Amino acid sequence: MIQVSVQQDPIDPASVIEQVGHEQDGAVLLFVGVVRNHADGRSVTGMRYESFREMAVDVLEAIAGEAALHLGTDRIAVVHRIGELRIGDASVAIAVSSPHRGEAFEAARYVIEEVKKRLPVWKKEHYEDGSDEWVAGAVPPADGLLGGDG
Amino acid sequence: MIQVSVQQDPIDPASVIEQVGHEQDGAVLLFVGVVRNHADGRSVTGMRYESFREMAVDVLEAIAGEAALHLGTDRIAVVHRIGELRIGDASVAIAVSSPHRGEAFEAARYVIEEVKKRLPVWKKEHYEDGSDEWVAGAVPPADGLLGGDG
Amino acid sequence: MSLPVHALFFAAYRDLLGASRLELDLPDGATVRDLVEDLRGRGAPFDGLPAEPAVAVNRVYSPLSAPLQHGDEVAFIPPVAGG
Amino acid sequence: MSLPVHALFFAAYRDLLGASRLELDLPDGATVRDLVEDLRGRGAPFDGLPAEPAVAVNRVYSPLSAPLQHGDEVAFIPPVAGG
Repeated sequence: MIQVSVQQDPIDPASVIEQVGHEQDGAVLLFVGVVRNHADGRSVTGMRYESFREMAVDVLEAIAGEAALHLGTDRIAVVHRIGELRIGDASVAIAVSSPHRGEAFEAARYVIEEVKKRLPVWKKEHYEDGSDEWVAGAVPPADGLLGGDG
Repeated sequence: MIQVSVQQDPIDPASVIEQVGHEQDGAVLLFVGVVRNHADGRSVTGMRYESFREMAVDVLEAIAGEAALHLGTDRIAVVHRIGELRIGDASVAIAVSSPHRGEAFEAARYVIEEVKKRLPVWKKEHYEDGSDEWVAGAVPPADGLLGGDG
Repeated sequence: MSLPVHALFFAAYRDLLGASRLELDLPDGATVRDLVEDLRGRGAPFDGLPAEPAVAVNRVYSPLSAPLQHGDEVAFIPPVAGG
Repeated sequence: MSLPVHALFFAAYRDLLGASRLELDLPDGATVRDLVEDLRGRGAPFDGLPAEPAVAVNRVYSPLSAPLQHGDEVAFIPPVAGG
């Protein structure tokens, strides 16, 4: 029941929830990352997300699989958007369904933290003055796909 | 920007998110509690939620206010449903919007934990054999409205 | 008797008593605990209420030692199970 | 030269080199580190690549010490910024 996607299409949070929703579960958690209109004090007008798409899909599956293994819930959906995003657009959505709320919180948190550490995705911020810049990111660990100690 | 509701109407998670969504924020978190089809090994066919409604609204506002104060985000919406619920129905939805994901996770978690400790809401489980029973709950602290050390 | 108060009962307590609201008169200076003891002293089914229930006075959780005022609304709060 | 590999460049690295893909031939037994040094030894703009970049071999993050195989795909991964 792990579903991941790296897509150009806009993210519909409701449909990401639907991917994990099930009547046997008691808690559903949804995390949505949204493009902000400022960064480090500069006004941002938009953002371009790029990915190494085939690898990003593998890494998302690995991350979700780790969350499932460690935290006892296998109902996880992760969608990351790529392409040109506007302020307020969802860049990532993570949905987790679990019998217990603690697991749902931990699984969603694990997924977003690992995404930021090792998903091969980059973003270029567009600023009000017309310039743009690749966002300084995180150096992924060389054993990234196998995960750290989570 | 704190919005709370104790309502008979079904909960629409997307509209709860909309109550907090804003382009200045980078993280949106939604927690949904769902009626499960089993409890303590017994098959549950439905659930009746009751509240001391006027007080429940006050308590929800207090809880959300505490989360806002402690965690630095004031974009919080909480909806609790009352009445007859079916399996799979959402009983509670909590949405938090925050510039930082850590705060969003912590605020949503705080709200659901406090809801379970002190919101004047009760539920009666309906079982497959036609019987029903009030769910054993938590004794709220006598200073509940002011919160513990959260 | 010169201290009228309203007692509210919810969920399991309401089912126990068969009533969601009672009007009571208590002596001046009575506390929440005096109200609880007054009720429990009436025998069945009132003695089924706990000796130290959670209560909210005017919609705020309060200790049993809280003194009551004229017209206070005292809600008996069974263990809560929201969420 | 008997070890053909594909090098992929993304985001800032692609902008630096003006290329998203290069085909290279390395000596037998070459490691990822040898590939990095081969590139950096070509001068500008290749010497703008870090000496110890994160790399993925065949889509799996790998240490610089990893030996390369015929036809491997080596992706240079700039610091990531997803989410």
